[in-house]
Amino acid sequence: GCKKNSSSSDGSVEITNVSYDPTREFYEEYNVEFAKYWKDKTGQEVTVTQSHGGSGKQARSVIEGNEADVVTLALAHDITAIEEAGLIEEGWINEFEKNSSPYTSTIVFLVRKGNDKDIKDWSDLIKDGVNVITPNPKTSGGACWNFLSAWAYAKNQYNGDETQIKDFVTKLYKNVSVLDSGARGATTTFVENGQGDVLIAWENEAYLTLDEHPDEFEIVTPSISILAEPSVAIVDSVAKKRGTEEVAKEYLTYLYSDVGQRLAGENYYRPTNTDILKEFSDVFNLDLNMVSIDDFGGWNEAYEVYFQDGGIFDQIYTQ
Amino acid sequence: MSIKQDSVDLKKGAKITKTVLITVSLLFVIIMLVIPMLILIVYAFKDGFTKYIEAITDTYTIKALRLTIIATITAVAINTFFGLFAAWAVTKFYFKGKQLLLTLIDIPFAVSPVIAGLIFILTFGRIGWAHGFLEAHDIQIVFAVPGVIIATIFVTFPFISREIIPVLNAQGKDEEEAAALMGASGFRIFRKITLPHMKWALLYGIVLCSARAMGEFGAVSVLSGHLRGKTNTLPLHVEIIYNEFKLSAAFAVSSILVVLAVIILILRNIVEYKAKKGGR
Amino acid sequence: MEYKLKRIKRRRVIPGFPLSMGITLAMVSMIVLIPMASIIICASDLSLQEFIQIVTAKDVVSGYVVSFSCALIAAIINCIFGVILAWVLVRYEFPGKRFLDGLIELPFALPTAVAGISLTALYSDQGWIGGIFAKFGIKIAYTKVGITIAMIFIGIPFVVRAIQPVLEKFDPQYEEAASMLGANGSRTFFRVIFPEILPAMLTGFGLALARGIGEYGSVVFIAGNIPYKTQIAPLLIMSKLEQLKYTDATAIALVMLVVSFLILLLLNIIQVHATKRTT
Amino acid sequence: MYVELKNITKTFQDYKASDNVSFGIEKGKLIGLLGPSGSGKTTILRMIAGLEQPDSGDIFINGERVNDIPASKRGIGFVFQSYALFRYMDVFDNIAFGLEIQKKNKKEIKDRVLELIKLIGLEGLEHRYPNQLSGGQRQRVAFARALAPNPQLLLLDEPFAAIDAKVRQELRSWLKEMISRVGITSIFVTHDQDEAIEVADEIIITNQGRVDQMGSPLEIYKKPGTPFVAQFIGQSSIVEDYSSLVGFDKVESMNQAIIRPEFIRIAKRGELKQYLSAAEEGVVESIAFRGNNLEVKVQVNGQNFTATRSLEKESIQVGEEVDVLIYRLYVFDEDRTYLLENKAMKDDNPVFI
Amino acid sequence: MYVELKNITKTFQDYKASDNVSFGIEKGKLIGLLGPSGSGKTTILRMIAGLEQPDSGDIFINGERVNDIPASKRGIGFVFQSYALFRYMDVFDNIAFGLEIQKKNKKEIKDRVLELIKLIGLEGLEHRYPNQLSGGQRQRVAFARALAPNPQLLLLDEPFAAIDAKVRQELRSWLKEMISRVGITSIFVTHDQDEAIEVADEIIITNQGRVDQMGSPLEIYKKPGTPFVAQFIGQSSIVEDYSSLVGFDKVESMNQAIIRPEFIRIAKRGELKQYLSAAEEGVVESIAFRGNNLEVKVQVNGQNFTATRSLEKESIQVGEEVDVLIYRLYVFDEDRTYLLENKAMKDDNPVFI
Ligand SMILES: Nc1ncnc2c1ncn2[C@@H]1O[C@H](COP(=O)(O)OP(=O)(O)OP(=O)(O)O)[C@@H](O)[C@H]1O
Ligand SMILES: Nc1ncnc2c1ncn2[C@@H]1O[C@H](COP(=O)(O)OP(=O)(O)OP(=O)(O)O)[C@@H](O)[C@H]1O
Ligand SMILES: [Mg+2]
Ligand SMILES: [Mg+2]
Ligand SMILES: O=S(=O)([O-])[O-]
Repeated sequence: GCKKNSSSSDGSVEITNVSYDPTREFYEEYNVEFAKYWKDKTGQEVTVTQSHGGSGKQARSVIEGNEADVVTLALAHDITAIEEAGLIEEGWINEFEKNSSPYTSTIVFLVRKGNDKDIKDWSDLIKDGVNVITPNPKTSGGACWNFLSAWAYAKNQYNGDETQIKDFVTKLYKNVSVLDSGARGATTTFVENGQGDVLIAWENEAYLTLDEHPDEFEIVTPSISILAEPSVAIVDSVAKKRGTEEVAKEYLTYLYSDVGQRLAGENYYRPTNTDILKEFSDVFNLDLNMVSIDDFGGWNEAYEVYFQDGGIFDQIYTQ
Repeated sequence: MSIKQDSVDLKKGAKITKTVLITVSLLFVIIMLVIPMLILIVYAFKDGFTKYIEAITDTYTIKALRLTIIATITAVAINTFFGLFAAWAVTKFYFKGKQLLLTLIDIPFAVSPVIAGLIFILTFGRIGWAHGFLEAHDIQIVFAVPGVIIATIFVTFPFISREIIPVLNAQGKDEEEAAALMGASGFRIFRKITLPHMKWALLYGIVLCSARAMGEFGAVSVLSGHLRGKTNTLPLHVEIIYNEFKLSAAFAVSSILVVLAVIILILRNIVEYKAKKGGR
Repeated sequence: MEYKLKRIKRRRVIPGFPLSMGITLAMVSMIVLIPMASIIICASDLSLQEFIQIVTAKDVVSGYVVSFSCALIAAIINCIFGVILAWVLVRYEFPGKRFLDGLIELPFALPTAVAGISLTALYSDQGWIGGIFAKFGIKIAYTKVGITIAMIFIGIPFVVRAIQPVLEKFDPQYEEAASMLGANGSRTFFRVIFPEILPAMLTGFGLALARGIGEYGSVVFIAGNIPYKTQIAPLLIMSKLEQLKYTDATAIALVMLVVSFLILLLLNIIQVHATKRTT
Repeated sequence: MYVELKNITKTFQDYKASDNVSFGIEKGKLIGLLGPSGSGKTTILRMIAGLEQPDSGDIFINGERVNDIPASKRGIGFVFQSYALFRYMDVFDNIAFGLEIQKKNKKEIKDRVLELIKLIGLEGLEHRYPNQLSGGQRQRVAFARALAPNPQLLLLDEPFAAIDAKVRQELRSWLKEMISRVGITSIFVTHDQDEAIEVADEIIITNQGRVDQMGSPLEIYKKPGTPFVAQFIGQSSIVEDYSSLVGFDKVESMNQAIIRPEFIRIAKRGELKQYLSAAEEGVVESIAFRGNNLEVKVQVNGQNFTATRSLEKESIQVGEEVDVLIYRLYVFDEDRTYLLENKAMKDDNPVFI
Repeated sequence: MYVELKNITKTFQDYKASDNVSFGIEKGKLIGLLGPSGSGKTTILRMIAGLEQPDSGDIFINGERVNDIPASKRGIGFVFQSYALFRYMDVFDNIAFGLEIQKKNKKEIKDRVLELIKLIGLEGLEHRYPNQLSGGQRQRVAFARALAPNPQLLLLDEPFAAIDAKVRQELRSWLKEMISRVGITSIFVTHDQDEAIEVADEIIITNQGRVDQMGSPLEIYKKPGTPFVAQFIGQSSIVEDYSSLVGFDKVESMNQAIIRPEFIRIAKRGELKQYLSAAEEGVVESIAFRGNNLEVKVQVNGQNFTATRSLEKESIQVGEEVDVLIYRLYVFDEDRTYLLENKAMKDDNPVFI
């Protein structure tokens, strides 16, 4: 138990960024860039300690005492949970631009090369004999986005008829053979262990897989998907205690800089800066029809309705 | 003549039983234990030897290895300390509630690693009842190295005492009584009489305890916070690189653990061999 | 009065009782009891009704059932192979025996996550073994069979190491006595040897069972985690935690703890009984 | 009295292992604690040693009350039933252990240990480990180890139990001689009456946690104080209807009698020159060779008696009619015994040839 | 011959546990295999049972060579030294075990077991477990269990070793009686000469893997075939210089002699009415009470002899001068013994009072 004052006199500072699974590669590069930037600006060495895991689990560890200066999680809901625990000040969502989401992503399908089952859209996922891999929304933030995308598609398809939508989603999850606890686990199950015909995945995750295993998989973009907005925030109480507020704030702000935005794009996250997004138009399908979390009444309501114990997700399994 | 035949058949029967049982054992061990290990090695070298070396000499890997070794050594030291005193108390004295105490010592054997992690979060975490005190003294336990060590101690808690207690029980306490009667101090009795008797069991316990401590995943995972280069033990690091799609690197790092495990198991065999020879 | 006091301060011949007992109790309290008490403290926020409601929720019960039934089957299989392995290791000489003996503890030493990953790779329908079974339409990984296999993997050392010393100590006179009475090998085994190793086997069985029920790392990879089918109880605890429902998680954990504790207690009682009968 | 126990009581759970035990032992004596298994012998010994605390009562050694003196300070040597030799020390170190604790110097220790090793006749074996010794040798080492620190009192718990019959015989004489040579007050426990009789100066007989009798072997043999002692010591058979025998009248309240082989003389017809009227007539039931004499079973009026007959005498046959002269017997009730002499032998006028 | 061993040899590692052992046993006899520890008794028994294979030689039971018949098919009952009662079966099940294997029906089994339980006198204890029985009771159960399948031959390895002294005495007679009642050919092992003498019809004496002598107890006692037997059987002391004793001349090549207590008569001065010229003068060295007589050690011309004296005779004191009459002694060389009578007793003219 030694006193932790992170900005020490010798001109170095240390911050901890607790993030979620698919952002590893991105932050690994970003931290290097930011350290350069910070050194130039202040002359101080900054070391960023990374932590990755399922988004919900990561939020929990912060609530339980994992001393993160900043959190960069999969969904606003997880950060709200930290806020409710009193570690982040209210109004964090407006602290940075674009709802504190420096980059976004969406949900796509990853299928095996040749697309034998001829999967083009959500409706193909409920066909008999199609084996779907997606993680469990109760333990994975990414999985929530997956679920909501499917829901959005069905809502559009059945004109909001609740029973039919539910029926659709139920059928879809009946086709799920492995419900991993995290997004990465699901990817491994699909890619390495060869389970399933289609993986519902983060867009960035899908591209990463293509990089790692060229010529083995294809990406299929559905007709409707969701705008996934991973959020970032300063954990005020921790940063205050450790005297890192300034660097933490700068760390997140710099994500919006051109450097940060480009880096996000290179890692297959959609930059929120529209100019830079356009630079990546050959990568991303910019015409994709995307709903947003606001269409579900915001995260708090969506979580309550769909994922809380006894919520719709539970119901489709108890039917 | 028919009698002779009979006896030959019987011997043949015993031989067949022997062959069948040995075959079954070998198959079981190969399928359940050897092949999983083999697969690990195969995957580890899938990307070639240089990649392998790269993976195991990565700074984070080395840091994780260091933490693992620190946690293991601390856990072994503390559990040995505990095991010796507990074994002494339990085997050399009669007292009420001995059975209950033994059961309590055994609890970590039966507790799910997830729960093992959870209990420390609930105790020392921000939501735990001891948090106020820790906060006031600026002590960080969970999501820091102490937490990793405590969790490791917990899951390996019974290993050493459980190895020594039966040996001391079988020995009885006559020799200690004889020595005490001559006025020997507790420490002297322990060093000269009890320790030589249980040293092989103790070593065996230490070996098992280190094996288990090095491999602990579930409990540590719950309270480590996965801080790269800080609270990641080797098994956690394996999970992380596995999740980074570096399958082969993950298995390469796992192979360090396998090598350590194999070294430990070889040690175990040596210990056992010596014990049998020395015990007579 | 003075006399009474003296009697209470009972002298023990071998020195070191207060010290060793003190240290033992202090450490058991610090490392086991107090942290475990946190579970109860946390769960005590719940009323009995709420508690019952949580631990009897359909998905929770199904989690228990999956964990328990798989662990039970795994423990039973481990008993069968554990007895065979212990027997082979004690009674026969053959090349590679020391190697075989040394391997038994491998599951202790291998990190559970690594084990889980390897087993999944091995038993998925693309894997070396899973592939063979897949040809016959049998799925292993992501089914209860897979969960059971992972539990067999982690439980086997408990059973073998419990039985081995008993068999080693077993006086061959009992077998000779049976054979003098005309009994053949299998009869001697089942009627004479088996009852002798039964208590040890039950100990191993109990430990393997308790470990299996609680196992997370090696199982979670190979389990399909489909609610009501392949979702294990520890995963449910995890999932409650993700939702920050600590009381729910602790309630479920408490039930598992009590079960584990009861299993251990039962084992200790069986042991005490068995030693009573034989000494 | 060198060692004295006063009203010692000790209960294990609900079992009274010592029930108001009192006795005193003189300095320099070798005492045998004799009793059947479970009669509380070990418990008494362990309480004297301080290995067990009595529930009530006092123990005095050399006039001092030692109840509150810890075992290690009582200056007592103890030889355990299973010897409890330190397995991981050789003979020398075992014997030296007690001396090292007394912080004697190296030279002194060595001299004393070698002297003891010589005394027990194990020269040359000082660097053997206990498991390389025979039972008898181990016993000797245990004895030497207990003696090394010059205790004032030596306690031995079944010192011969773990040794085989032939060797046991030798060790008994050896131990008796050793103890008398060293001149140390000693108490040893045994459940074997022959052993107690052979070795001890005085015997204390325990029975169900109580002390039934204390006295010299001959005293106890000749005047057993309780029916239990009468039966426990010596070979004996019970006579249900002693008053039907010639020369013995019924004693008030004493319904049974005990008879020993040496109380009976079996004589060929015509062999008996005296006391003929005091003898009964009997038929030989069986004859067995017993080491250096014959054991003869005879039936007299439907009751069976066992007697011995010397090999040197004229042989008798099974079925032969013989004269059976009973010299005496013990009659007893619940807790007393009396020796009854054959009255008819006194009445009968001796006839000399 | 019912059981016959011909030139049996058995080596463990490099140790000859049986060295060219041959003997034959008649049907219905109770044979004692007697010898010191490690002399190969158990090995012989186990080879007969089939639990051990001889390296060479033949074993015949009832005329049939059984070397290749497995233990379970030889129809032999075996009582193990530590009984090896099945700990998890009660008395009834232990005894029934062998019958169940023979696939007898329930009723038959029950009848036979109850009959045996009655025979061994354990009625009412049939549902006790072995650990709830005393040593003697366990021995009886082991005996009944071995007898249950009606074996043709019963082997017992040290049947009394685990039982305490008092009970052992009783069990010996009990077992002898049982075996003669059942009429089964039996061999039992013991290292206790008293036990062999008391129980066996015939004794086989083993020594270092060889059979030294076989014969009835009395024969062996009276005519020991080898020096080993002479020393092993009966209590004896060695006389270095026997030719210096009155009445004994030096026999060619025989340098030492063995003497037994009953070969010696110790008489108070004036007590000896006969053979005075054949007696030596001696001094009483020590007197010890030995159960039912006194053991007296006397010194004669610098040599020590042990003799016994009846309690009924007039008492003598340590230091008293006595007459010592030696009736006879055994002289021996490497492998022969001869009985030598006191010549002077023949020469001396008897004097009757
Ligand atoms: N520590 C103990 N706890 C409970 N009961 C005991 C204990 N020690 C002795 N006893 C009981 O006290 C009684 C007397 O025991 P003790 O050992 O003194 O008998 P003993 O005469 O030495 O018998 P043995 O000849 O069998 O050694 C026995 O019934 C025994 O079971
Ligand atoms: N399985 C074995 N392996 C090696 N040596 C053995 C074995 N069994 C017996 N021996 C040796 O053979 C010799 C004879 O042994 P055996 O058991 O027949 O003696 P015994 O006369 O029965 O002795 P005891 O009275 O001690 O039981 C001993 O020296 C013993 O050490
Ligand atoms: Mg005792
Ligand atoms: Mg033997
Ligand atoms: O990292 S996830 O929360 O998307 O599993």
